[in-house]
Amino acid sequence: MTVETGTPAAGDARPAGDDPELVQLLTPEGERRPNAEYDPLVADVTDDDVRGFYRDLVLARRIDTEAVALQRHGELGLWASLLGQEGAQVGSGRALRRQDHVFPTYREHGVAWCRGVEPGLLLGLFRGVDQGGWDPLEQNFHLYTIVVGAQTLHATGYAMGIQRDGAVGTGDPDRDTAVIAYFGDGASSQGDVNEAFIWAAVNNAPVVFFCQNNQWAISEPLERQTRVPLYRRAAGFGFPGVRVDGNDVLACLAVTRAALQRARDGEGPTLVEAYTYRMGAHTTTDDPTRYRLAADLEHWKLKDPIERVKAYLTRSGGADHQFFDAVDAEAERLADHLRTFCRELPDPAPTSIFDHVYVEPTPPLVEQRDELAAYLESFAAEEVRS
Amino acid sequence: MTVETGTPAAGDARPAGDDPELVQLLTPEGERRPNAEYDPLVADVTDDDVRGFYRDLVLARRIDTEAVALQRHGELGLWASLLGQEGAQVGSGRALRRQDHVFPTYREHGVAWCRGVEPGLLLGLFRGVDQGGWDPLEQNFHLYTIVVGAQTLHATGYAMGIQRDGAVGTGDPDRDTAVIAYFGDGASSQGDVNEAFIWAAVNNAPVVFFCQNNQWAISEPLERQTRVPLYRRAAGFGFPGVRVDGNDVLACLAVTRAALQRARDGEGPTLVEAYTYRMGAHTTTDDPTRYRLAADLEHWKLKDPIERVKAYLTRSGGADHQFFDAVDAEAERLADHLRTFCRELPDPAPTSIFDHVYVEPTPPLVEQRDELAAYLESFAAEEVRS
Amino acid sequence: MTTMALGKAINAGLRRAMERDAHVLVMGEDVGKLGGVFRVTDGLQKDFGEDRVIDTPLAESGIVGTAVGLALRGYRPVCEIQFDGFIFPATDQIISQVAKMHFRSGGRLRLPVVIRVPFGGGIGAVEHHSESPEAYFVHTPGLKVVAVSNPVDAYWMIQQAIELDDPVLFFEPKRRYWDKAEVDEDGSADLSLAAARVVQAGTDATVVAYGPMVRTCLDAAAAAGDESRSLEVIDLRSLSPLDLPILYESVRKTGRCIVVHEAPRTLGGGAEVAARVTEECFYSLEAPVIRVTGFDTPYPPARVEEEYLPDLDRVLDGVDRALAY
Amino acid sequence: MTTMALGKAINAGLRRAMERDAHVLVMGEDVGKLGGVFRVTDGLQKDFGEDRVIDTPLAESGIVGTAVGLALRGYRPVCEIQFDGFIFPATDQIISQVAKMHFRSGGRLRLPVVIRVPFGGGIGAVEHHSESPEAYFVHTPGLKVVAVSNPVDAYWMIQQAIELDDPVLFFEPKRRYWDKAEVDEDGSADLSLAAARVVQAGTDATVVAYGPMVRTCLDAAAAAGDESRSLEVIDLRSLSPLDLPILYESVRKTGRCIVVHEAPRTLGGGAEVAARVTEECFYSLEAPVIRVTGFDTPYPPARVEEEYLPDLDRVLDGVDRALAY
Ligand SMILES: Cc1ncc(C[n+]2csc(CCOP(=O)(O)OP(=O)(O)O)c2C)c(N)n1
Ligand SMILES: Cc1ncc(C[n+]2csc(CCOP(=O)(O)OP(=O)(O)O)c2C)c(N)n1
Ligand SMILES: [Mg+2]
Ligand SMILES: [Mg+2]
Repeated sequence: MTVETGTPAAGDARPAGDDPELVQLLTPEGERRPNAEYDPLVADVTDDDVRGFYRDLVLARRIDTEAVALQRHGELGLWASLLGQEGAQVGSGRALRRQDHVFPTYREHGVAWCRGVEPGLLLGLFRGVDQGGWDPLEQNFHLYTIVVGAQTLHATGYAMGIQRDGAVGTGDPDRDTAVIAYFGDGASSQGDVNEAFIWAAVNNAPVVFFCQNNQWAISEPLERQTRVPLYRRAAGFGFPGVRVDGNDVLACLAVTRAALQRARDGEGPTLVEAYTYRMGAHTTTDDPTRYRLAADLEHWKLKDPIERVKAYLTRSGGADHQFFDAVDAEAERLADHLRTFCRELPDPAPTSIFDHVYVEPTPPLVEQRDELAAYLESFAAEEVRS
Repeated sequence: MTVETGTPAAGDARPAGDDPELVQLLTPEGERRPNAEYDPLVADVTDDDVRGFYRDLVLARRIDTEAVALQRHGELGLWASLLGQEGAQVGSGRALRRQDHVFPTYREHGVAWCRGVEPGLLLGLFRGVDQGGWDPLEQNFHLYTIVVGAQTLHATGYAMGIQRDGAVGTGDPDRDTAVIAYFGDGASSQGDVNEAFIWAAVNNAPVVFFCQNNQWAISEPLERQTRVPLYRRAAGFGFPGVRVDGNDVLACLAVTRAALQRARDGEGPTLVEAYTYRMGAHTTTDDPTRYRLAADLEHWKLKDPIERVKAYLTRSGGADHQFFDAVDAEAERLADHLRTFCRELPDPAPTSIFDHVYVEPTPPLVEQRDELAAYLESFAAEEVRS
Repeated sequence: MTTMALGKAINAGLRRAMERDAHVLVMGEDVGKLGGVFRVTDGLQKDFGEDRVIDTPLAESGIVGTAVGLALRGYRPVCEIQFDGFIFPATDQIISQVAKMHFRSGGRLRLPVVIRVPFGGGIGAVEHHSESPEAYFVHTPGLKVVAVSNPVDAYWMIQQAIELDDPVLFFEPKRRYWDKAEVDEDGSADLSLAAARVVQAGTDATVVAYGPMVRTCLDAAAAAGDESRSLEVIDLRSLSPLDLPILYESVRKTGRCIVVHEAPRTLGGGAEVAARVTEECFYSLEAPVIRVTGFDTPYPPARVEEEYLPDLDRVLDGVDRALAY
Repeated sequence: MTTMALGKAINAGLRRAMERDAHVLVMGEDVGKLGGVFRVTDGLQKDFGEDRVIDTPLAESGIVGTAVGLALRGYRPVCEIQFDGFIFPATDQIISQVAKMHFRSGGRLRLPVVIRVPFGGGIGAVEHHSESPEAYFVHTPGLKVVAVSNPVDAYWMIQQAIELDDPVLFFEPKRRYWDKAEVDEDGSADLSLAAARVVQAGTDATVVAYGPMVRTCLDAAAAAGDESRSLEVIDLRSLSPLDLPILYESVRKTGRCIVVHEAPRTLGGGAEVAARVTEECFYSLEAPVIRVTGFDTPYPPARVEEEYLPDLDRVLDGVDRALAY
């Protein structure tokens, strides 16, 4: 029994060595590469800003490595590492305005950082003390969504709400608002994601679909989801798609800025495919040696999103040893903070199970809560007796 | 409160007056229009074949009008009319080989006809005596699927089975097999349909997605589903899409033949958008005057799929009065047959409810069946007594 | 007082809610110009515009999923699912997202989303148009589930559902859309959304129903009355949460309980009523709770649906069985 | 005899079925090289190739929907849903297509599709990874639903499920994947797929469970035995259809019934057991059927799941309540 697979209808899903369609502003060697279309979008970026991005990148990675360590020490049940994807997350995260709204997956710790979410709060879900401990309305950063793809529809609906609020296309930079929906290469196969494309296109909704194509959906390589580049999907739905070097924080900033501005201006959705690589395991329970080659990792290490910014800053004289050391030190302090924060995250009270199922507790639930409370009481009583 | 809709990202979803991308071989006036790409695909078509298509078109329409009449007379609970879509259905239906497999919606009466399904059996579902009275394995014509879009995944899975059977790309015209999935413009918005595109693309499955874009999903015009032509959707998934004049039986034949052959050759899926118009109501319970203009209908009447074949045959001398009269007479006989067949369709026995829930009846179901039987018995007994 | 059919009463209730709060939206397939296949949203788009009455693309997951986003932005979307059988593509959004958002956000987020579902059989429809999927949602914590049975409730309950900050599955008995009653639009709701109602007092047995079966059970009670059997008929109205005290009180009085629904028997709503009533009224029950329901088969072709669906006679048969114990 | 963990036993059973019939396929997310996140399909792709062990795109509706097509072409697909909480995107295909195909075709089409679902909690997972969605499918006519509790059953039941021409939802207790037992691979199944089993005989009360709760109940029975209470423990194995006679027989003997599951109480499997047992054993019951279950809340964060889930003590508490009646 053999399967006729024939020739795929179109080209490969991955960019070729020097793909002109891949937007890149900083080479892996830290060289600034001119780009007529996107240079204007980062013309305002000063060395100070780049230092800021560098700091973001390093701190995002440090949050991540610390969380992995906390998982290894049994403080977290699980962690989904962003290792390798810092450039995509910081670049897009720093493109956002205060009023923009973010719908993340479970891996957007770097975006959360850019939004100003207390990093310790990201741990709650993975420690098992809550299902998202931050207030999504405070930093306009929604809860993590684990059901792959579901959040893209929420983002699109939210964007439709923005339209109805008249907060699009007014020209007022503090009023016009965009939404960004994060998702992965694997998620691109879900019906929900494609329905989100349709809704966004038909309604011309102010939403940016930001796909971090890290080339893996757990153990499945990109080819199990698509035979052609993901950014091209957008054209078939009637809006632009663009592929950016996801390990290039500057290019991600530029491309996302452009997409968000289109959205805020009332020009509708954009799909951004940030081409990157998941350097770590899918999550801390995953064992990638079962399905991929170490050589791949080596190849991608050379494209590290942090190293290239460091090289750029060094090369341009935008930063010196002292700066890099200071960032490293800050990273260590952040790690300390995370450790403490994590260990101090309070365990939920048993009867908290019954809180917030509904806005007002229903009588049957109150009954069940009382049942549990009495039951737990009975042990306490027994313990006192014995 | 106003909604900023801005400019749609790309062109209109409908073809312009003389769209070069719309494949047309027969003009509404019945003139043969040359087409370098598709002429070879119908080079073998004789006048006899065209007369055959004419007959198919007329008989398909006659089945439909008779079914509408039967519904009006209370013999059917509902009917979904194919009026206006005969060209798309006969053109694609006649492109199929014996071994090809069809996954229809609820409106593919013309395709059923081409496959040789007893037309009377199509009425059972709408009369409420069954949920599809034909044997899908006999004519390779699956049951009607009412849940919009669901069948596209079935078709794709079936096509993957064909691949595993090695019945693709062998070069043996009796062995190589394709699947065709029918669906509508509205269905293109369903997650399932887009997932089917993904599965088909990734597996290079031998399936043709045949979208009859009749411009309406019940009351919703095409613009509520897409801002760009539907056939372009395919490219984003990595396979070709083509738009054909759905009222041109010859063009539909050519385009579908090409697509099916690609599939059988192991070249993978194709999306065919047959651009047509739903001339009737969505179903017999629908009232289209609530949402569309009579003028539209008038416009589309000029593009009637039957008239243009008649004009062609007349013009070319391929058929005369006698032929047309004979077909009309045959149509009347078919209508008679349908009427009789319909009225003779047996009502299901009450306890047939319990048949075929499982391959073997389960004990709890047998109990329920006995319960119903005994209960019905009790009435019979009472009636006898009284 | 206005004489209103049930479908029209929902329309009037929607209109009231939309007038009261500009954040109330109506969305779904064909809800605009067509006014929905049952005309429940008739005229709303004309009066409130295309931004508030939204003809959506044809995909139920998309309808509910974007409603989630709209609700997060402060809107109060009322989604229409065209027919019961087409709610299933939206299951994931309903069960994993809508039902859990308030809980998983620690109460920070609220999702005032109403999902209207015309449900049930008896209208001679083709497959997938006569389903009774309510039990799936009753089993799902975080959702409220109601079913209306008459125009007056329909008018008030749709408004109450929209006002609620919890998500509500709102089941409408499609075969009763044309049932008429007097509705006092200037009055106010006489019951909370979660309350059951004794629609007919009686002493010999308690008949529990909701949605389309309430009328059937009232008819049965009338017929039983002719044979001097006094049936108490309870309209559950809310399936989640259940208004249990009213059930317990009735069954403690009558000692017998018959629960009626169109949905398949196994794990249909009647199973929960039976389990709870037995738990709480064990010593009062003279007979086990009798379930008169659809059978455990797919919904059958229309020509045999009368045999599938509980009707007056089958309800009375259930009553007989309960009384014969 | 081979000592096998439950997960490994399913792997071995799959392997046997694939060896026996070249039309048996395995499909799902990460079932290939990775062998599934629980390694249940470990090594199968290596031995049977990529055509028979298919890493699918990431979409559950697609997995089940294409499995339908493959089954129509004569294949016998075994789909893996990676976690319980991710079955919901496939609901429409399962409920409206898989469950109904045989029925609506008048018996002409058969759909031998198995859908494997690792289910239940107790493993400290994040949200959507500890759900118990079985009741949704038990309420759906046309599906068979089974839940395995131990390696021996796992080995045989997966093979029986694959051999069956009906679609089967196959629930695997993920927290018991590492439970070990001796499996005689050369033997044969001692029970049909639809049969329940008395896993421990007893006289004072009947404890009914399935999947992960069977071991919990056996532990409870052992603890109760120490206090000289004799519990009869029944492993349902099949949730649809239920093997009712074995339940009735037991309850008629013991007069008391406790039903245990992780799923929320309202309309969880226990509701049906309670309703049926009460219908059929009304005069034998000394107490109402007691349900020891998950609460009617979304599955809570891991740090509080022990309080949510029934455990030995809560089962014994249920037994106490039944005996105290
Ligand atoms: C609906 C659904 N199915 C399956 C899963 C299990 N799962 C979690 S992450 C994942 C892979 C996601 O891949 P991708 O979208 O590329 O995102 P990445 O993890 O690479 O960031 C899978 C299959 C899930 N969370 N949700
Ligand atoms: C999943 C689902 N949702 C809703 C419906 C109700 N419905 C039946 S046909 C239809 C419109 C379909 O439009 P289209 O796909 O364009 O096909 P057409 O009827 O025009 O042939 C709708 C909304 C359905 N059958 N299935
Ligand atoms: Mg990925
Ligand atoms: Mg259409």
